[in-house]
Amino acid sequence: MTQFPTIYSITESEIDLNDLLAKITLTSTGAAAIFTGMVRGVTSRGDAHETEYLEYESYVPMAEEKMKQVADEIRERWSVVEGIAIVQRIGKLYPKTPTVLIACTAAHRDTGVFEAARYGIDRLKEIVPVWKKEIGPDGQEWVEGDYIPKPGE
Amino acid sequence: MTQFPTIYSITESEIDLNDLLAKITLTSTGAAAIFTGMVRGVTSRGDAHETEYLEYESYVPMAEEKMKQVADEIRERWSVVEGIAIVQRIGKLYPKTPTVLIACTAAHRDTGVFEAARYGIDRLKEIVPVWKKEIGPDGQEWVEGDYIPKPGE
Amino acid sequence: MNRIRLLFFATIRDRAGTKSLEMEIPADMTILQLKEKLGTDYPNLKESMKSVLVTINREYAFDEAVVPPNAEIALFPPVSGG
Amino acid sequence: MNRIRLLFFATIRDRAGTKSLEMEIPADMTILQLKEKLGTDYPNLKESMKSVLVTINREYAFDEAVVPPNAEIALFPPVSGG
Repeated sequence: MTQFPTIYSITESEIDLNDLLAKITLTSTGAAAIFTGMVRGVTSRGDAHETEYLEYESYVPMAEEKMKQVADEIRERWSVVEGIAIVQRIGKLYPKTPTVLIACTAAHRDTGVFEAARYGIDRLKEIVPVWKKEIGPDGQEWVEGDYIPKPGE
Repeated sequence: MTQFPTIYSITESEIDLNDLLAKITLTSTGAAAIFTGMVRGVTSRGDAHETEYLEYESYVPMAEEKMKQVADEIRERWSVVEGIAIVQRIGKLYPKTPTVLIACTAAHRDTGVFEAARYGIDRLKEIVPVWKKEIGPDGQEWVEGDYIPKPGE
Repeated sequence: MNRIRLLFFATIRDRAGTKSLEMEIPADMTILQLKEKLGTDYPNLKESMKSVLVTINREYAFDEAVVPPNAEIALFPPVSGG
Repeated sequence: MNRIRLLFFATIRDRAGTKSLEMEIPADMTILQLKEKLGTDYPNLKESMKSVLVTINREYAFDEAVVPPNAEIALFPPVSGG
């Protein structure tokens, strides 16, 4: 049986979508769903504001373990998923820069690959220890998360 | 008001995800959902078989008009979508090669961007005039579509 | 008579043995009549005309549509891109 | 007594004024007791201890858990990555 590739990392380098996609594409793969998040320079929802840049930090070894856990959870729920890539970029990141990527591949597009990627980004934002500070024209502020992990998470 | 970018093309060149994503990322963009399809070398579902390569052809000017129509349909249904890229690669394409990309960007991930990308690939496979011939160890065969467009599509 | 241009793709092109044709047709000819004529003139295409998709000037067209002058008519099987 | 290593992140680090600390604690100390001790020893942290997340050796831990010897304990606010 083919070993399905799982990539998970915290990085200070640019997120290369072409490279990551190639790494999780097997000869049996026909579809990939990829989510990326970027730094918004302008936010309109909620407290509308401008952002000069975000400063990301992480508890790196735990973050990578939790990314692995997110990948394991995806595989438990969508056994058709072949490759998984989960990458969070940290450091000083400016508007329009991709900061995070979740990609899942499968043989076909209609067996859960979109849902798997969606689940991945939702879980990353719940349990992977990464924080961002927002620097804007009015000063700097930590972005507040709101998820409290449950025992075993 | 910002003009939202819409990219649609039939191409014989490699699909560059990094480049396409950058082109549909605005300063208000915080999320992108991207779908890519690849050539499978091995197919297990249905009539299991191996593929040496696929030969894609297109009725190019109509295909680009229909891709534009898919983008318009996405914007009608998900007004939060900011940028849209729809690219179909044609020619002789080998296993593991990305052949098609649909990407949609928005300010946030929870307002339909995944559904918009999913809709885009489903519609492309219904109305955009592209065909593929499969070349395998047992000869060559056109892949049969099954969607019959309705008046006005 | 109207002059039209015909384009064939995929299986239809293989059976027609050509990518395109110029043709003179009566001014009031419908798509259904055009398909019947093609099935008669090109026996290889007869079977394909039952399930073929047709476009007039790059929009999907149906049996009752009348072919306009100088139309670009394409005939092809259901699409299979992606 | 147990020797442990404490790591602080984001707002908690800002308030603690340091990224990490080494500390000796009683062998049967729970997370709740550790948070109380930190709130007393570092008054800047007192308010944060109500909503802080705690991990023991890189797994989320809760008030009743006993801190094991040589533990790596991290304290941080709810995560906000992505």
